[in-house]
Amino acid sequence: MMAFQIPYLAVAGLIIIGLYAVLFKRNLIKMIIGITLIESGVNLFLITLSFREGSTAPIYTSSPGGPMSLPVPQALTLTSIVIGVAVLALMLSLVIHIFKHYKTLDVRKIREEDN
Amino acid sequence: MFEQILTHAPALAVAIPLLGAFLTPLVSKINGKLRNVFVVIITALTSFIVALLSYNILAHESVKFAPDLVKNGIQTYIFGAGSAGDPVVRIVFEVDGVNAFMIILAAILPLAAVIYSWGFMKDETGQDKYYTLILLLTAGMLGMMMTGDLFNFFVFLEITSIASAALIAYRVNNKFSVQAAFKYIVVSTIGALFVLFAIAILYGQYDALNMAVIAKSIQYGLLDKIALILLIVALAMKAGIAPMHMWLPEAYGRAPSSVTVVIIGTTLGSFYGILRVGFTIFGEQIISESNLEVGIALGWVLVGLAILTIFIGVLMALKQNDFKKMIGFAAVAEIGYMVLAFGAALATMYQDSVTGITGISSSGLTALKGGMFHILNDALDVSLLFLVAGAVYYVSKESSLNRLGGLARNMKYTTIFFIIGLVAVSGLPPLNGFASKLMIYQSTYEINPILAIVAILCSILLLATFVKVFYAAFLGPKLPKFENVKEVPKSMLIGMLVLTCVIIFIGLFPNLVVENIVTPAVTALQNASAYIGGI
Amino acid sequence: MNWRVTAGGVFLIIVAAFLIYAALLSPTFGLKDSEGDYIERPMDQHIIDETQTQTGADNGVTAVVFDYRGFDTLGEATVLFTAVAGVIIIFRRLKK
Amino acid sequence: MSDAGMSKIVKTMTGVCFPFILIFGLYIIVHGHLTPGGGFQGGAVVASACAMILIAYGSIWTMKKIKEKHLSIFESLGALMFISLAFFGIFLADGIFFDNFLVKGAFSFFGLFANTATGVADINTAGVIPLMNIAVGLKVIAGLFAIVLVMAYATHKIKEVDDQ
Repeated sequence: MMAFQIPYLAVAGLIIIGLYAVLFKRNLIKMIIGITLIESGVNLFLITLSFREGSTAPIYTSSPGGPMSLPVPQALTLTSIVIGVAVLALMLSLVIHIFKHYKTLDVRKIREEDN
Repeated sequence: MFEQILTHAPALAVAIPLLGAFLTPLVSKINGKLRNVFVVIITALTSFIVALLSYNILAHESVKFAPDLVKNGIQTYIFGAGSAGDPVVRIVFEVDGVNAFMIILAAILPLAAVIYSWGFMKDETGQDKYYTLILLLTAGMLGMMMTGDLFNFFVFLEITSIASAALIAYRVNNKFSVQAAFKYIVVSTIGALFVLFAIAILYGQYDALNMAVIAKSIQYGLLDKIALILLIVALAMKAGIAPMHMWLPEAYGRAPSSVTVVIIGTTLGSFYGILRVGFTIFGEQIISESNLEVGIALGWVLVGLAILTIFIGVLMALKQNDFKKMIGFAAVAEIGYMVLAFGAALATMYQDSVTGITGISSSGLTALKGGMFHILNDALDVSLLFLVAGAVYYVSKESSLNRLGGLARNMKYTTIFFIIGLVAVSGLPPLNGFASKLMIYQSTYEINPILAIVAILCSILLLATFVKVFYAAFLGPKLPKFENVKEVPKSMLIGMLVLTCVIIFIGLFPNLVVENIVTPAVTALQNASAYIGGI
Repeated sequence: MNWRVTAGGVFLIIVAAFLIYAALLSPTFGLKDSEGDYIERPMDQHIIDETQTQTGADNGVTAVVFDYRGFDTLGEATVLFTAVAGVIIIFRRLKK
Repeated sequence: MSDAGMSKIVKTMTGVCFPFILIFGLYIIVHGHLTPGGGFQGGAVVASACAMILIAYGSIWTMKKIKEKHLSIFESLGALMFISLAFFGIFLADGIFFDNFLVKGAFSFFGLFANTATGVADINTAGVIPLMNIAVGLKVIAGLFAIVLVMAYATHKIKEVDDQ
């Protein structure tokens, strides 16, 4: 039972690593990498839910037959990936502007300069 | 005519601002003025449809335009189903009393913001994208407040957070606004990802994304409880409840005022999400016999958080020197009052000794009504104050209170609007803030007098803060650098006037509003089984 | 150890415990129960069975994306549109 | 990456590869309802081809050829096409927003060519789905390329300020 839950544990691991990066890393780019890691974890979770043992992709063109994996989580993952790209683009542009103003990406130095 | 519009109203309310947003870049190629007119028309049309939809749901059976559409107080709209329908597979908009109440907000705030922007944004660059983003924000807010599908809720949540982050950073040459926008997007993205994770957990359990279907089949197992906690914590993060409120004053304070008004709406959209999750999806489980103690404990936790939120908001507002950040902290305190009301209502749950049925006591019911009413009032009052702060910034290009003074002589109307906002937000009679806060004080006093005393004290402190601001910015000696300031352009005055009219109307006829809008919303909020039966 | 690190660490540990717990409780990977039968998934099975007759698409995922959950895709396209508008507004020229 | 672009070898190879990537991306968009893929995926492929050109030739050169304003109009057009396809569903009898109206038999060209076997299907099936794929594809190409272009151009400007 436990051994089959490894993909879910990978999900938990990815999210924890990402959260660690967001909370403890001082570089803004590394924080953004952390957020994308959390997002990959959630996407992996969705796609894991869609898998049926021994199944093929839910596409009828030249399908070999047999059980098909679930289509809805795959569609949700697709949506969530595009949303992730959009958020990433906006965050990176904001970081470019922060760099323009402060000439650094270190959170501590930014905080020092504000005070 | 009305009936045809009403049939598609839930879809149109989201689709028309979206269509407007997609058209705005093309229209602004032609002419800047034409674009402004176009955006105002689109927003007004959206508000009209929303008002019609809301009226049709909340009004009494005999005066409805299309009574057939509303079954049991709920109008459903199944996307792409034709006449066959299969609501379980497709995306469903399910508009009940709570939604009809919330979308009234979403109809008023963007309209005021767009009219206000006409004058406020006159000299800025990038206006076409600005109006596009405002319309997208409106669409996202309306979608969030009407959808009956969990994943759809997540999508609209992301639309609002991306659009707000871009608009908070509108003044890119100010380093603080870029920083505030970055903070906002980090917090809201993490929140939204945890919302998605919780949705995935629920999907994995019940193979459904529809809120009503999940609510019907939910078993309240351990995994469901984890999903519940993740959802509520993540949405509370986005709604600005302490201790996760730090982004809110920054974001509210640094965004252009007209944007802040719409962002207030999206914040309350997240708050609506908490209500929907707590009262509908998990509603029958939380308000049930077996979980009575858990529910009461949850209520007290919420009360504690609310008191913390009010304290932090009021105390930080007292020591703020920046006009808009101060109003931002006041907004945090106001959110605390709403949480206080809902927490108090949960804390009064009891089990009837005769019938064995559990429910919320009568004072809890008053608290629910007060909290619901306060959502509307808070949004209007705080928005009006932000618009006044924006007007002050517009004429003086100053936001620090130390460098302002004597504006009342040259800006008569703005001063009047500020006084109205001040009286309303600090809960003085006769305006709307008093009506809802009185209900909250009354109900919390019956539960525990200390709570009511704390709430009243904080309200008085809030009043003191705003009176201080009034003296600093509007009264006092006329400063030489503000010798030549003029009243703000007419469109900005009209924007403020829209909100003021609604505030005065609610202040004069609170019973009318409570009976016709708030009570149906509270009834719908408690009635999870009707929502489930809507599918 | 300042308070930020401590609070962050506590928060991280709580979330980690939550997630690992959730991972162990999740539906079995591969969706088979202990007897080797598939766990029932009525909504998805309905889509797999009906996608060709209802939408005419051979690709089940595209059928979900554009037909069954088409409104989500409108939202998704809007998110991208929002991001483009946001990036352009952030990098706009500040002077007329 | 210097602003004048990369070496001549890279530029030539980019020119050779670009049409193939373009065709592959368009194939993914158009066959979205039959094979794995769709508007978003194919759009991302084409946009990455455009990003390749941006890297090879530098942002100044690319900005001279195409401005983000034009890309933003293309994106608006794609989004408009998508939402109008959704709106058409309302106007037909008994319709509803996002109705797949072409499948219902009113227009036989894009109708439901019942091919319930697991073989190979025709491209003109699935009603509005292929049209929506094309609309979304257009939108994603323009959108992603606009994002990359604007960010590349802006960072180049920052570098210029630093050098002074």
